[in-house]
Amino acid sequence: MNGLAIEGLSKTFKDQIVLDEVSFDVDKGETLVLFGPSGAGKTVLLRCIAGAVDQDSGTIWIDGHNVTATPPEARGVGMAFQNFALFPHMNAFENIASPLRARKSEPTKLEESVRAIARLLKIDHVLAHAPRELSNGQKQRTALARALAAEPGLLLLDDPLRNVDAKLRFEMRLELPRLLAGREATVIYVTQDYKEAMALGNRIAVLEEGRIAQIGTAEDIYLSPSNIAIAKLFGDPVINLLDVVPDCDERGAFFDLSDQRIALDFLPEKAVGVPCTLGIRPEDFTITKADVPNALPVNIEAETPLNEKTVTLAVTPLGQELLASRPAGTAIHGQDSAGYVFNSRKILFFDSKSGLRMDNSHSNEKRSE
Amino acid sequence: MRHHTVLETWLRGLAIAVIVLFFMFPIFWIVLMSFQTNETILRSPPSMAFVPTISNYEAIFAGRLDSNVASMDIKFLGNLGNSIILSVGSVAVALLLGVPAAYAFARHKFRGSEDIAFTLLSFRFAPPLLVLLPLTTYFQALGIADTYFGLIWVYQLICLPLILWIVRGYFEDIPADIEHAYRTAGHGWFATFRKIALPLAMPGIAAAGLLAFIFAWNNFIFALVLASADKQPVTVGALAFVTASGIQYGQIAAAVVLSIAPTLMLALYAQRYLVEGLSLGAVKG
Amino acid sequence: MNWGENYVNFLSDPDFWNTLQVSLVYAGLTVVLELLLGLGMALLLVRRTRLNNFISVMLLMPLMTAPALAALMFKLMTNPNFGILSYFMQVLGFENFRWGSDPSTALLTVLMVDIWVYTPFMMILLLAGLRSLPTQPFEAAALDGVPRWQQFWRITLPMLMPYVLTASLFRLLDSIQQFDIIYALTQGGPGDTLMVFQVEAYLNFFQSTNIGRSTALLIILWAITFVLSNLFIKNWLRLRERARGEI
Amino acid sequence: MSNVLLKLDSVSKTYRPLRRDPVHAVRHFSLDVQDGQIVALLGSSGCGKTSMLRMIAGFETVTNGAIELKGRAIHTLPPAKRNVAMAFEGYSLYPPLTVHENMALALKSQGVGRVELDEQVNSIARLLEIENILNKYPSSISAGQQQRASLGRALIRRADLHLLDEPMGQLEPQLRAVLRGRIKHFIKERQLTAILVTHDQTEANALADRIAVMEDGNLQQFDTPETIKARPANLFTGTFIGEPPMNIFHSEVELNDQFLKFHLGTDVVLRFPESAFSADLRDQLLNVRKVTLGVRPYAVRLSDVGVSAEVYANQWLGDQSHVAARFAAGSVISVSHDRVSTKEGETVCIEFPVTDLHIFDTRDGSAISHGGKPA
Repeated sequence: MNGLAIEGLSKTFKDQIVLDEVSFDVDKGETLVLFGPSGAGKTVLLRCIAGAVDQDSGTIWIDGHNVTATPPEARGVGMAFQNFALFPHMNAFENIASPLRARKSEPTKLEESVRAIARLLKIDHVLAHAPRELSNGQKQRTALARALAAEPGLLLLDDPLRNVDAKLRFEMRLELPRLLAGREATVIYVTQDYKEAMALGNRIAVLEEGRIAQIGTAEDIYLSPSNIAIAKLFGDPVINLLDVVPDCDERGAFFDLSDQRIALDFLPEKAVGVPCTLGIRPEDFTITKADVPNALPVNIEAETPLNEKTVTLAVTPLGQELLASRPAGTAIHGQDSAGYVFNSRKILFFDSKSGLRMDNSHSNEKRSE
Repeated sequence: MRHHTVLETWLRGLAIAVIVLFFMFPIFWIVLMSFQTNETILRSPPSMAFVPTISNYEAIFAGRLDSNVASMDIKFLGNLGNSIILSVGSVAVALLLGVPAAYAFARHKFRGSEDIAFTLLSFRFAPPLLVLLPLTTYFQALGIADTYFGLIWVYQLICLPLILWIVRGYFEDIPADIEHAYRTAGHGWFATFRKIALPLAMPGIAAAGLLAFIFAWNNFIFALVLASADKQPVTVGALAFVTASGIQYGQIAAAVVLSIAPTLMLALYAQRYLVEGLSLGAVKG
Repeated sequence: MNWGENYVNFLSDPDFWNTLQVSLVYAGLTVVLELLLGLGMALLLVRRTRLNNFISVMLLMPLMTAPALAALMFKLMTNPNFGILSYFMQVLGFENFRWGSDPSTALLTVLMVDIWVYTPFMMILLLAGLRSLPTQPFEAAALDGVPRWQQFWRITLPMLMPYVLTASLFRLLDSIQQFDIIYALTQGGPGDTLMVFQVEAYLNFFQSTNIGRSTALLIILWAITFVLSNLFIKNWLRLRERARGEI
Repeated sequence: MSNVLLKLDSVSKTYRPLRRDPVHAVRHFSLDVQDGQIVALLGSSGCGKTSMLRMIAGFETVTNGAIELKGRAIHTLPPAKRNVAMAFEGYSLYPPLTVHENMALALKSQGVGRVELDEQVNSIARLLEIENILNKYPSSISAGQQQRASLGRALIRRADLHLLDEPMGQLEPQLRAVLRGRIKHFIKERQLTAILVTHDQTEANALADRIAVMEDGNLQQFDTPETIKARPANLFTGTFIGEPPMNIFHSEVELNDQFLKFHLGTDVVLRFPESAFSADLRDQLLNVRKVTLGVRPYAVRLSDVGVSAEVYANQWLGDQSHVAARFAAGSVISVSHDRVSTKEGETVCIEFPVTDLHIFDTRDGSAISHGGKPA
């Protein structure tokens, strides 16, 4: 049985299509991350599931029940909001207790449950505080506690870490999976942060302009994004894109950059002679000396030390900016003039016209005889 | 940090002084008058030196006006009572009808809801007499002419749009997510209205109620057209009182003071709500 | 009787044209004067000092006074026998200044009462508007060395425009229908100097029992307010949309 | 030798709210900014960096101390007389004016001619990629565009000092990366001096020549980005800079069997050969005894030797893995650039290399050593 099933969900606001025939299933106990740029329709989709927004068409099943016409209070979901949406006139305890009160929970049991969940989230010392007296981190935990309090079968989390500081966000990212796993709830998690998406989701559904552009595990999406836009959404620094026309001759597959021939030991058949966009992740570039065979000739423009890695900005003779990243603390050879080498098996080939990734599975490896 | 020249500071001070004088003086003067006898009032040149007397107020509360010519009964206290009944009653009815309607307008956007809200607002802009004159006939037919019920009904023309407009603004300011959160927590829409929307909009409801009370109290034309002598509020009563009492200027002043005192007191007491209500009523929407 | 007769008669009725003229002049003057005065006062009181807050609260009082009673107060103040204002005029050398009972000064008198009652309304709205303006653009202007008059005309006033327009709209619509002050002070007189629409309609209905003419007058008044309010609301919506970034 | 352009001399700011305790937003803050330098004020919200900036601009009075710009004391002058330009965090664009007019207003009131004005506005607009919105009003453009317009309005001015308050917080990550480079280039090319206020260490690292780390109104460290990262002056800077944050353990030092032993709680002991530390440093450590150890997550290694711990999260982020593990002395985070296959619940061994060990005095948080060398 699915924890959640969505079929053909559409929603239009003022002539603008926000959701366009969205369909997907989520297994019971699975965490599905809804990921996409702002305005992709993530939040509206979540609200449709919660019943806070009425869809124009489509069907929603929760735990096998069709809830399309069920009012929000009867859908049995818990939801945490991006801006917390705490009840300002109730203290933290009453906020967390509100789903239990709705279920007419017995007073001693209610008190017990609230305190238990508060302890788990380390907010048991602020239960008597009003929301305005809580720090952002405490507000976020209170909102989460409220969503969890009635142990709903379906948990909707709308970018719950968005408005907390970086440190707490990092801590929560590590802690959340354990917390959720212990409750056996199906979780729909909305975020705009690709790291959160990769870290938290059993699967990720990438939304683009109201449509599901790709759905799969973090690995599927990072290593085989279905189009350029998705490839650009995952990874920091962003993936390098290089427009070339790869070809194949008796010496093997290659493309020309300026007047340099760069050999490829792998090329999808469909890409031969076709304008392609190569997607190369910064971490897949290795910086070498300029005269290393088969290296992309580049001039190094800038080195930016980030925290755990150093990012190098280099420019090809054609003026394309390419970023390479390497673990912090490692040195590079050479000065301004250098070369980028890469493993062509890690290159993503996109059709320049459609932006779609070319399928690697039917690829035909070309080698020099 | 602001940087002003000395001359500028002086000119600002002077301007403020003139403004305060112009707007405060009439109230000050009428209060002064109400504590004087006709003799001191009629002195020329006028002087601030006099022995204050409360005889004017005594006469009004006693309901008897003694002049050197004759003595007559006055029922100004009755007017005060009418004002209270009409204003309180009108506000109560307007709140009862207006608050749920405001919530509906704020939360349930349907085709034309904006137009309906504007139409209701435009009642405020229709000439009152245009509505009142036909009503005189209908009220007679319905048998509610010259009853408190009928008057309170008509007063809704001022109170209801005001409350609707202001309270709607407050409801719209409550983040919809807070209500969504309460509903997904398992509470029905009515519980959400009662436990979330109402308490959070309370300042707005107070502001609107207060403003509606003052507008009802200060209304003149409705009662002038529709109310007979024994249902008249102070605004109409005071005018009649002037005609009736002739040259008893002290008593007239005292009557005016008694009539404006409630709204002024209320205004001073709850000025914050009031300013908020006024600004919202006019600017938001 | 032909139902349109009342309207046709208006064309050749000097009383009607007088009413129209008086109403428009009255409304125009009150709105312009109260707007300028209210804006000036709001600018004077815009800083949130204790004194300024106290003064703006005190200035609420005229607004909370029933207009009919305010008129009564001014009637007492302009009484030729003991009125303090009459006395001031005497001191200033105007021996027989008769305020509301003289056709040449009647308009001035009711204007004064209207200004007294309603300027605080303008002031409060504009003050709320001024105080709700973001402070940061003005910091930027100060840092950029933008002269103060230029700040006012190019930044402050345009940002305040939605408030100015709504405040003016509310006042204009109230003012063209003015009844309380004029009726309580002069009942439309002396002569027909202050015979505005609603007063004329009221007197026609109750004194002359000319119900048809009374209704026709009110319908015309309603048409005027309808046109005015639509004009304003359209402008207002446009401004509001710009303020919300929808254009 | 370069010249000191801006001198902050023991500047303090105290707010005194009615009926509440005074708030010391900035305490005795001293700093010299050289001509042509970009200095970042870095700190979390409420650390006083914005108060400092507003004092330089003239929107807040200085409670104590002096601010000198080009050798003249400016802290008593009105903002208009300071010749300082600022990009505001809240953009603070003039709502009634178009983006073009916003950027042109200051120059216009200085009497710059129309042709030159348009030229300058267009060139800045090109730099910031806002040429297409020059005729729009601030309310009709996105937050990111407003922020760039505000930045443009500040950069277009020829001021002695440019203040940039979180100038890129609203931009899309990709655009931000590009603009950082361009803006730095622009500032350097025109030899402008700029103070950048930010809470984002990446931005400070990328743009600034020197970073001033602030906390609770105090200056914690003022140095180049590299030095701040490699040699944090105290525990605050050490934990504040770096993402994920530095792992921290309180410990007691003991010398025993030619090993320097750090007791983490009762059960865990980290042992390093005595020779990894100089004799002076050893003596100092033994003397202080209670020290706080800091290890950056990417220096923590999962290996066969070391302290054993139970993994509670392993998150793969494409080009790195974050592994969090619990052991008797707390939890530790390790960042690895390769994909780590360890599962949750597994036991692993954690190694803390001495070359990446930061040691702080537990009492006052001051740094004692970095990588075995004295601080």
